[in-house]
Amino acid sequence: YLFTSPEFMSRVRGGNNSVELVLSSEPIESWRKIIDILFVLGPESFVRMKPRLGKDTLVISESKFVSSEEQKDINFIELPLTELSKEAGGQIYGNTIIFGYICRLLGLSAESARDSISRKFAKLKDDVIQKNLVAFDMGYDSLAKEASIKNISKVKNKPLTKVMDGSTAVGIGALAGGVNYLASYPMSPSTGVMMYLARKGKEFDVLVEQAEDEIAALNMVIGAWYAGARGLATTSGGGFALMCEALSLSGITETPCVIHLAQRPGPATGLPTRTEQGDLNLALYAGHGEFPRIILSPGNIKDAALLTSKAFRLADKYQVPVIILTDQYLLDSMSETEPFEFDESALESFVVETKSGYLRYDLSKGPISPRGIPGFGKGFVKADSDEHTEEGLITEDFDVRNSMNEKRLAKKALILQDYQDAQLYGPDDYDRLLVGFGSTYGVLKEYVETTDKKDTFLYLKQVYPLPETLKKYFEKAGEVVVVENNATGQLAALLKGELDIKVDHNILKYSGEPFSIEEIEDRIGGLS
Amino acid sequence: YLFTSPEFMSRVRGGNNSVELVLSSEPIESWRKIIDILFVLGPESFVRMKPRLGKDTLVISESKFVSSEEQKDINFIELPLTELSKEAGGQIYGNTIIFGYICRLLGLSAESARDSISRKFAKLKDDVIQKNLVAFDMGYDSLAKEASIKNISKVKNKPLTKVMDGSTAVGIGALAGGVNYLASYPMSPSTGVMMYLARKGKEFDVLVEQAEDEIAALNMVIGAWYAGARGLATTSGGGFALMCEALSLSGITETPCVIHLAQRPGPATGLPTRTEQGDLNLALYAGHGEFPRIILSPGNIKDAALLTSKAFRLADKYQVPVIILTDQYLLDSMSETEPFEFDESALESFVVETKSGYLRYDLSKGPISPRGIPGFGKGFVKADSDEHTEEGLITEDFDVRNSMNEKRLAKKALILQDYQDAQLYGPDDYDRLLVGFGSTYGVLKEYVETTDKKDTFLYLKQVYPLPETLKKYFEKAGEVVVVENNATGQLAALLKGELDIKVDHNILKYSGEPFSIEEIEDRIGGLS
Amino acid sequence: MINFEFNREIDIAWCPGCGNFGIRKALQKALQELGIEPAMTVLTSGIGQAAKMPQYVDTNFFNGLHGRGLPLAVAIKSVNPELTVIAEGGDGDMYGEGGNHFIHNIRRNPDITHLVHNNMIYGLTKGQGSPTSMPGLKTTVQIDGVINEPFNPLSVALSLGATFVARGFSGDMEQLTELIKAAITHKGYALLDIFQPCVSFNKTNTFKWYKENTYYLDSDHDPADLSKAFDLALKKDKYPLGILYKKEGLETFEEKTPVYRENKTPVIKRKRDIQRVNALI
Amino acid sequence: MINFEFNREIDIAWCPGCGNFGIRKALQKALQELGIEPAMTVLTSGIGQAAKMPQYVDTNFFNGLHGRGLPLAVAIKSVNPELTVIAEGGDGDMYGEGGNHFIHNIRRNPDITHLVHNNMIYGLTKGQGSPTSMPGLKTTVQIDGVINEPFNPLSVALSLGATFVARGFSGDMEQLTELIKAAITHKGYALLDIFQPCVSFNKTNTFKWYKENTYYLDSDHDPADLSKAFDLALKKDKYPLGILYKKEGLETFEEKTPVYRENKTPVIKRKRDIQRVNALI
Ligand SMILES: Cc1ncc(C[n+]2csc(CCOP(=O)(O)OP(=O)(O)O)c2C)c(N)n1
Ligand SMILES: Cc1ncc(C[n+]2csc(CCOP(=O)(O)OP(=O)(O)O)c2C)c(N)n1
Ligand code: SF4
Ligand code: SF4
Ligand SMILES: [Mg+2]
Ligand SMILES: [Mg+2]
Repeated sequence: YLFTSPEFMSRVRGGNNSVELVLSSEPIESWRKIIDILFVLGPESFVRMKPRLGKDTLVISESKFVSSEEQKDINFIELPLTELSKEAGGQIYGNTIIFGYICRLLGLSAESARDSISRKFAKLKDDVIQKNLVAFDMGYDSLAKEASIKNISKVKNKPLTKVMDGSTAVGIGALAGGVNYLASYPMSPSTGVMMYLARKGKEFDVLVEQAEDEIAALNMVIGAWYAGARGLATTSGGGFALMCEALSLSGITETPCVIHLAQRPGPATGLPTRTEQGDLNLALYAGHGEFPRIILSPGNIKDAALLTSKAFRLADKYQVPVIILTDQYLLDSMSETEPFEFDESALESFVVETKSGYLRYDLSKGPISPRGIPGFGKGFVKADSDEHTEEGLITEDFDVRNSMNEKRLAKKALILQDYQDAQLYGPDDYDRLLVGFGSTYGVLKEYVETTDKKDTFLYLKQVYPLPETLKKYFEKAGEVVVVENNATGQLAALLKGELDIKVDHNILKYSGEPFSIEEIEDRIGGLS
Repeated sequence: YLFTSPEFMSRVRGGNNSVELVLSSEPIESWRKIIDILFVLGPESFVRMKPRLGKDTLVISESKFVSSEEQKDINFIELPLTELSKEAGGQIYGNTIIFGYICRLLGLSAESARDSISRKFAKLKDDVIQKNLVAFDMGYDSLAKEASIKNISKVKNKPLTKVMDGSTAVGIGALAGGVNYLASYPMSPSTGVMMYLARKGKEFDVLVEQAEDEIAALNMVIGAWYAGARGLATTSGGGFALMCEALSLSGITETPCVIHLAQRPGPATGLPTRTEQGDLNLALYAGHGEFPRIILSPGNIKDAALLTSKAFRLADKYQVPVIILTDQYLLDSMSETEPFEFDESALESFVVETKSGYLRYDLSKGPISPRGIPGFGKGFVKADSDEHTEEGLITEDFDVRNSMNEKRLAKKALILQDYQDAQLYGPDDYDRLLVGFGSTYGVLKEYVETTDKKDTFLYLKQVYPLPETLKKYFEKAGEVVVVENNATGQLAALLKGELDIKVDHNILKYSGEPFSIEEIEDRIGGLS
Repeated sequence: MINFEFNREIDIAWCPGCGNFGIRKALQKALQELGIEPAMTVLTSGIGQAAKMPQYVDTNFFNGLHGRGLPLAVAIKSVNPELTVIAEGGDGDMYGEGGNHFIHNIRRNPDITHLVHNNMIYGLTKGQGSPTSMPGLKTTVQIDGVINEPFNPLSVALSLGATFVARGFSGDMEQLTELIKAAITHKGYALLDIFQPCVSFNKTNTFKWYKENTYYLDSDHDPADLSKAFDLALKKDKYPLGILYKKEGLETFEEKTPVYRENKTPVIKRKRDIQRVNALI
Repeated sequence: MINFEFNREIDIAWCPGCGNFGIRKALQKALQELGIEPAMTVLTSGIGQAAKMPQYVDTNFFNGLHGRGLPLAVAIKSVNPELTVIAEGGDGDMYGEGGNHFIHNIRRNPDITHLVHNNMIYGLTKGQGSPTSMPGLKTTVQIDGVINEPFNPLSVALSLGATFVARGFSGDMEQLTELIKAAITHKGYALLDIFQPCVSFNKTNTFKWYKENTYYLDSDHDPADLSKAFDLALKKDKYPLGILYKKEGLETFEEKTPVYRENKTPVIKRKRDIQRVNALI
């Protein structure tokens, strides 16, 4: 099983970047700090990665990147990559050399690896393939000359899903939710979803348009929904901040919309290529005035796909904005995951054919007035950002205002009937309840599965609205620990505000890095 | 003492508009529902105002606006205004006729009233003055023919401040806070402040510029502060929603800014000319990422002036965004108020002269790094929306990130030392504590001063951040009642979240109207 | 009764004498004369006096946020090209707050009609300077008069390759009706800037002023000549009324965009095959 | 060492071979040659590769939000006209996200310099189409190629009355330095759009492409001729380098705005008299 998580600087070339690759006999979705085998490929990288060395870490590099002084205290193996690359035809072959090296290390068959190289580069010129194969051999063979690595056990598992990153999962989920329109403005780390749907656009009938700015993007998405499409806007905190007014437009006009909010550390530009869960409050309270919304917070690849598909159904059904809250760490991490499948449920349309005299904001049908679209039926669909009558015309009648406001706000109760259930991992008779949302899922799940304490993890996939029924999980707990990737404890505040939960400990991190499993172990261990 | 509150529709001419005028022997700042004397000046007005009639209400109008059927159940006096106006020279003289009528009603001297007319129209042509005086007399004399009104008592008070509306008060406060730059985009009900400062601009050295949009407005204000000015942006919910990203810019760059957020009912366009307190959450959580802010919430004319002046000082001192949260009701209401005076304290500048090698984000000085401005000293002032080093250059160093984030967030504790104290009205040994912020001040104060229950009112002038010391007021209370002009109880949620206050009752109103004193009496009365 | 007219009385919030009434009549007449189906028509707008227009025309509409009428229109048209889509609003709405959408949608060339009521003032907010206000105009905010150069929608549209650029006047129903018809029938983005007196707040650019400071382009004018059109657009002594520039044949956004290259069915009418999605996992 | 250069090593985040290096050198040289005081200079920018420029020039700067470099610059200049203010950024930053500020600040005519690195691509976000990308350019988002008409900054600036409109090329240090100097010394808003190859993401508009598709305006060109400048700005076969248009004498924003009409002291240096405020109560 494979899990990878890249870490890179906000620049196009150079800088100190790293990719973490976790291979395991169990499916795995958490980031670890301590590295088993580290390839150091450039100057200064070693200094930056030093905090992540354990006593057994094997460092593979060149003397020019790791000084002989530094080599003393570590398990160091020299791999003359610069030289080998030159031999192989240039720097770009370095990656293939490392690939060969790793294959040998893991005892994988050279043959099947060489096959996959040929397939991967099939579209390129023959000599490119040839050169890559040579490079592969160089890497593969260079290890033979070294002491072989003993403590790597090999297990055969039947493969799971394709290896994919979080962005792809969100993109696939959107397709399963019937997305046929996307308007967005590029912004890390949200752009992967836009790129994915752009690639799939023609095949799956998705109109993908790069907007002139984020304000346009969300207004376009709302316009598309109004006309019967299922639109998606993907953005990050700064772009979302610009969409606040349009979110409120979705609220009062009861035009659905789906927004993918890919978090990164703020404020403002902050750390564009790092991770954080600092925009929960923004998602909760963005937009002026009062109106209901739904916030989903997938923590793994599978949920990124499934919840995104459901987002479209929920938006359509309740005529509210739905926000899919992810972060850089989830989106850029790649892994295989247990198999899953979509059914057609998310594609169900709630649009009605209108009759002449149609009232868009009909109050006689409860909080959800059946939603028509222009050109489908004889009625006219009048959507209004002012307070409006049932027909959709401006009004200043105080009674109508009250009725409309109450109708909109009453949707919250209905939405709760469709709550995307939280999941519990760990023993049922727990002493301590760990709570997380979104991408802390991986480490927290691994932690409860490996600890010998009676610690259980409650994974919130839908952070808003929250049903009263969740309280039962907290009542059973001796102690409540909320873990989140931000500095002010936004989830803890939400739990207190919405469910009156007393949070005993709030484990926070806001450096721009995700929690590592070691850190979680340490910090939870340190509590008692 | 005079208090007036206009109520108008979102259109330029026509519609049903009304002005309420309260005259009292005590200073007064609350809106009442039941009208003593109602002038009905147009068709349909009577129907709209009907809910506001009490058994003693005197209705003065023409038969064409109030049918003889309707006249039966009320105290009706015919005033043939249409006819009289025609006589006087046209419809525009109607107002002066009514003025004359009211003067007679209140037993004011015709002489001094005629004097003030001459003064008011002094700049106009002589015959305009003449016609107005004639019109005045017509109104004054038309009452002589009717039964005189007995139950109006007359008292003489020494005058207080000039009669001014909330917008003027905010504008004057800004001047006392040293405002010398304003960039804003017009939006009701915030535009009054912009107009006021535009009028005073030349005299008081304020550069007033209408921005192309609200995004520009706040970025311009931030730029102005960076360069050493004291800038203000005035806006309403929709415009503020567009400023969310720039708010976050102020947060990370630690560039002060002051925003006047004039609330009106949302979502989206909502009810542009009505009132609400529905944007507290937005003010609290706007902007991506995490950073401190200050939110002031004046409830009367005097505080609108005083707190606005302090906003500039606080922004400069703590290098954070400061939001002055008002609403349409406060801004458009006019009254006299007890005399007050500004001292120079709000003008104190916290800008330092820089030395060569200046570090804008110097960590060695605690959370507040001395702020330089370009051109004042030998240093360079480097402001950066990315996470940055002490100098102000982009960094991705995790330790620096942590230090900078902690430095910014630590300002919250310092800000609390400057807390704008809440005020308590009513008995000290209260059973019930009523809590409000902003413009509910008037009714709640009047309520506790007139009720015979042991009810006391806690007036929050600064809603964020909130100090722990406030808890003492709540601990003494048998019951806590939060009164706010919105539908979801945003202040109640804030009190619970920040101070762990259990709110027993939350009295809400979201029709677009302010609370009337009668309604407050009823609804508080209905609780026990 | 004509189409797009209400079969009941409605309360119109404009001031008596406002130029908007004439524009409303011309719009309804143009739509009626073109035989357009109200159920297949969508008006979008932002906020302002002009932007209230959709409220007073009986058809589908989306009266959105101040400045954001165009993004709505472009999206609606692109997910269902079978609809006739008109974006309408004021000078502040469309050129001020919405300026970025204006310049970038010209580049897209969607097949929509853009009607801008240009009264050179912010009407609904009671008279502040707008992007098109003329230097010197005194307002409640521009106390000493407007100081910035007026925004020139026509020259900007031309400079970005718009293929239909015209100006009308609310005071000439007949010409305005024809211009609206021409704008609607034009394939691609069509800008019609409409001079409109605001009797309440703009005491400079009155009906009389517009009468005296405009003239009609005559048959001598070649609407295919871009350089000439640009010169005309920049004229400040007298403002030309009519079609300054028109070019046929440029592909529209809906024609160019990949989903419609080989398949003209509106995307909202296509079905998603869930099994093909499952194959991606 | 020259002014505006660091007296220590700095880490520049641009790719080797990027056109931004040339622009940086030209900017530093221009500032040095004009003898401008670093302490009295402010660079503002948004976000992007180009927008990182202020980080690499040793002076005052405000590196703000994506698209918002201009509002910062205009405000800074207007509260302290004694400063030299330059707003710098990329084509996406300044013409895309910041488009509305671009068009409306031209109208204001503040006395600032506007430098736009035009690489016809979004560099920092790894290669999506920008407003100036050419039709057909394939990117990670425009899979089948860009379909929208490119944004034309020069023609738009001209159509809104800009009085200094020029284009440079990062590959010609000498001309670029002169153009930057001319832009800085121009009184009023000066736009300098700078062609700049992005070696990582724009494989079409390469150094070679720019070389082959540009030419220098020679002394025959009359920069006072607006119509001619407009025609030049619209040229698509070969792009002219140099000053397309220049007009002297238009009042700047800082000159026109009421607070400076009678008193030239920067507003930040004036004192408020609290007693006069108290008199308002
Ligand atoms: C985001 C936002 N900013 C400001 C406003 C306030 N506002 C409403 S209409 C308007 C301007 C109206 O001017 P224009 O678009 O020219 O229309 P007119 O009323 O003149 O027809 C403004 C500033 C708003 N509703 N929303
Ligand atoms: C509000 C917001 N939207 C999007 C982004 C992401 N973003 C950063 S730079 C950039 C575009 C860069 O392109 P350009 O301005 O042309 O500069 P270049 O990198 O090409 O020099 C984008 C979209 C952002 N930082 N903020
Ligand atoms: S304010 Fe002006 S534009 Fe608005 S309705 Fe009145 S006259 Fe017309
Ligand atoms: S991505 Fe392009 S523009 Fe950015 S530094 Fe690299 S070459 Fe230059
Ligand atoms: Mg207007
Ligand atoms: Mg670029």
